Amino acid sequence: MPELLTLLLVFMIIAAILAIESEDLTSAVVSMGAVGFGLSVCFILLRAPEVALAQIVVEVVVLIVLLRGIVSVKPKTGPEKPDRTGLYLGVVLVGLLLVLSVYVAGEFPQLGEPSFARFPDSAGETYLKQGLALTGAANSVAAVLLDFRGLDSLGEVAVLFAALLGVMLLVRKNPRLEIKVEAESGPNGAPVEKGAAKVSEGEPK
Amino acid sequence: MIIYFLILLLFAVGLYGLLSQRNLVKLIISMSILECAADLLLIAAGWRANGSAPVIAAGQDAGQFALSSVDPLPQAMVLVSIAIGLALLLLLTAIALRLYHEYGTYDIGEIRRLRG
Amino acid sequence: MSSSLLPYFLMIPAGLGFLIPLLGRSRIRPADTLAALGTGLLLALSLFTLGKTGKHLVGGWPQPIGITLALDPLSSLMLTLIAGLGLCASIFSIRALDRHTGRSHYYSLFLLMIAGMNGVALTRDLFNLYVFLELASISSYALVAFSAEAEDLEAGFKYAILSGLGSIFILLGIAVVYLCYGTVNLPQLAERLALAPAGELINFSLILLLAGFCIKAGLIPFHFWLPDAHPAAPAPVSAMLSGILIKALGLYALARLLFNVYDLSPGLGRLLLGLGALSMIGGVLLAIGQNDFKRMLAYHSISQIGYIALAFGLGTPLGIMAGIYHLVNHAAFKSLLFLSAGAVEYRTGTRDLNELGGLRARMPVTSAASLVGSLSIAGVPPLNGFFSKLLIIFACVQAGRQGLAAAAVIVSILTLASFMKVQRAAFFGPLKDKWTGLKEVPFSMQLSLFLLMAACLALSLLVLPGLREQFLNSAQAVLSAGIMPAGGSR
Amino acid sequence: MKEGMSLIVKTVARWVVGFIFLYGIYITAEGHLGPGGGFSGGIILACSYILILIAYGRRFASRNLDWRIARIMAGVAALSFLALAMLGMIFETGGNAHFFDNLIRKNLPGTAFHLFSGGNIPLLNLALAILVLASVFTAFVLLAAVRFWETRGKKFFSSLEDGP
Repeated sequence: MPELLTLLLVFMIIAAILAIESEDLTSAVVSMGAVGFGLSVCFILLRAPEVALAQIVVEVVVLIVLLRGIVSVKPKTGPEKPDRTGLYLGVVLVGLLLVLSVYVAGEFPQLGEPSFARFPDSAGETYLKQGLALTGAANSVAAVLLDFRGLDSLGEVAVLFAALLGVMLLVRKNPRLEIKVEAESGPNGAPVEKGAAKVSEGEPK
Repeated sequence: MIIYFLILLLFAVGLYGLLSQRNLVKLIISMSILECAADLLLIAAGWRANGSAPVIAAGQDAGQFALSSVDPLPQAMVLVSIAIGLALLLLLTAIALRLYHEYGTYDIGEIRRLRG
Repeated sequence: MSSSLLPYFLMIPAGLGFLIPLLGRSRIRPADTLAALGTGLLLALSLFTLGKTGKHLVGGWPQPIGITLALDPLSSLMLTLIAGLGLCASIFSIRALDRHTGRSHYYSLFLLMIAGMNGVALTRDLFNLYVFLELASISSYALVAFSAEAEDLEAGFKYAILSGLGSIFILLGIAVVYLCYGTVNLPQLAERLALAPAGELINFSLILLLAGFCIKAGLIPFHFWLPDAHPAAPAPVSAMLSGILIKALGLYALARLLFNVYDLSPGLGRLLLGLGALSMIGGVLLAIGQNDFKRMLAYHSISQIGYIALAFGLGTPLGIMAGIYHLVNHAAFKSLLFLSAGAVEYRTGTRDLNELGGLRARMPVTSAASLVGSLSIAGVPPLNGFFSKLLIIFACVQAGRQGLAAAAVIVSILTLASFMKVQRAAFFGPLKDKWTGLKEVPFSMQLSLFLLMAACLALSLLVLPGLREQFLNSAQAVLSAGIMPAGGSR
Repeated sequence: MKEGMSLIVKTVARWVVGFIFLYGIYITAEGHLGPGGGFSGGIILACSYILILIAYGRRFASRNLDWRIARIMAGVAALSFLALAMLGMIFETGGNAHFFDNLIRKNLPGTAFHLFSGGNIPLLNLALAILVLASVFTAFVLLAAVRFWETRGKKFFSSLEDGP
């Protein structure tokens, strides 16, 4: 089992590198999808079918949104010069993180011995032992998500709602009620927001 | 052990992408890779070797189930974090699209007017 | 105490946030009214709970199983600040958004942001803290880009990416914590941390959490998003961001973790001290050269956050108390300054200090507000900023760090110089011809400026012994009491 | 009829979409009994709408699937999620009043492993599913429509500029 997981992780890392380094945006997005699907398979191997399902459907939606929304606008990135400072900062930070993780690697607990089993009176044990009796839900994850830790789900609902509101705010065509004067065009001759609000008067009541 | 290290490596790849790339879409992709790594670490923390999924079957003894199942708590947390990741991605996509319409490019180097 | 009151701090803003987009447009402008009423109600509730303690078991589940909301003097102080600033900002928004569309969505996001911050202030669960932190952050990303113009979108994207990186660090930190200790309940985690042998993994998780919260707080090596995000946001939002968001999500959460869970070690204290001193000095140096009013204020936010982090890093009771006091004061005067900058922008349409001049003659209230804020942030005696800075300097001296005390004095003088420049450039001096037709801002904006000015004056009373013991010392006791008690009442 | 994709895609989509929809409902409704739940179910439901949208083109979709209604649905679902969570605060008093109290289960326990068990967990799942369906669908429609920003008339985006 850990061997399979290792293989999958190596696959995911390669896909991630491809997603980040590929010149073509479409293949970058598809490689990202590969990472997501690999993750979903990892979840299945780690006995988390519910999370695997959520991950796979989210990955599908993300792929569709990115491909339909972003990549269809402009299929290719131009020849990019890498951002020097960012590159160095990235290399330094990544190096730091890797050094740190090598440093602490010896202390990571054994894979397959869940942390809740190592400590007495952990919450996870209670969820498993009494989840059905206390909440009536056979699926412990649903019991945790919506009953024991329902506040997390409220936060989740609010976050999704906030994201929806944010998307609606950001794609509105006329953010201001005034008549705009300047009509400049952006670089590459892309049209910049042409008919900005011909609402007759600037002052609403 | 090697698994945890590889997860951190995946995280490092995402971090590298986030800091070195200048394309808005690549930044969004890096963000989502970072989230993948964090989620996987959480799920791995709750895995029990040869464990079962945390769904009790009819007639199964609860005590027996608690000894053989994986931890449901990280799974619940990862579900929430997946939802949050989706929300963040939708918002970032909306901003990136609008930026494309303003500047005609996804390259942050070309559109950067503000400098912190 | 009345612990069943606590969920209302989440229910009221979240419920109104969900409700407002459903309402139509009518003469009474339901969005504005409901937002002001809701934040007013929250303020009343939080004033009622000020200084009290209580606990609410969500779902009725005992401590490690369910999520606990807990009130102590520190979190009630944060709740009061959030609600107070929320009220002022929502009153200010009524007219400040005159020229924008999408008002109801704005108010809804604003209330969801408040709900998120309230959740962060109340929760006793690490993962729940992350969820509410993300709620507040995601709402604020959308609010920063609210005007949806090129620069705002760019600032919003930058903010979302960098702050999102902070959130991911926090999530990874939580994952490492869970991997080692099998719990996300803060009291239980504190207990297990105290029992477990000190290892490198604790430090690893701590580094991740520290990096994440420092990004949220905008401390200096992690500050890149802040000077872009604050000017881009509408004035009430930047007042909220600078006044409370970076503190509730950054410093408050960090202080909670460091003091009450990880039991602040001297090394950690030094790290916080160093970050604080760096931000304090660097922020003010970066601020001096700025000509954009709000951008300059944003850099000053970094500097003042540095003061607070420095005071917390001292770790002494006096230091913590001074830090909390400065946190409260900074919320009042920085949001006053941002709102007056917003008022100037509302009438003149510009934030460039070189274009302004002599506004005092035409906008007396705004200019008085900005003067009060400037004197307060610079630490001029009768105002609140003076007392908290003085306490911070005392604390530095008491802890045997005279160098830092001197640095704090010098930064204070530089702040004064910087704000004198603003006053001279924008409000005093001859009135430019361009601005002769200018009028004072509408009444609702004046009202919130008045409220905050009164707060700036009144908060200096907190230094009096009786009030100090009731509000500040009790809040400081929460942090200096060390790790939080586990278990708890059922 | 040049809208959307080819006839084959449309036909297949018409057949498949019902199954996807049913599967989404199944995943949502059985969320407390097996792997699944409101979030996954909601996204599957949203996917069925997105499939129609992609296969039949935006004109058909804007006639038959109005995202403005979806937006209201999202608000109502979020409110009802909160209302379900508040039940315990409203109908219990004193020390018994708990946020997220599973009041329905206390009064109607149901039988374990049946659909009617778990009290308000299935109801919360349903509200979550509707919210996710509505918000993902709306966000997708809007994000995909930004491409037609210049050509698409005022009508489509104007309702975003204030409340419905």
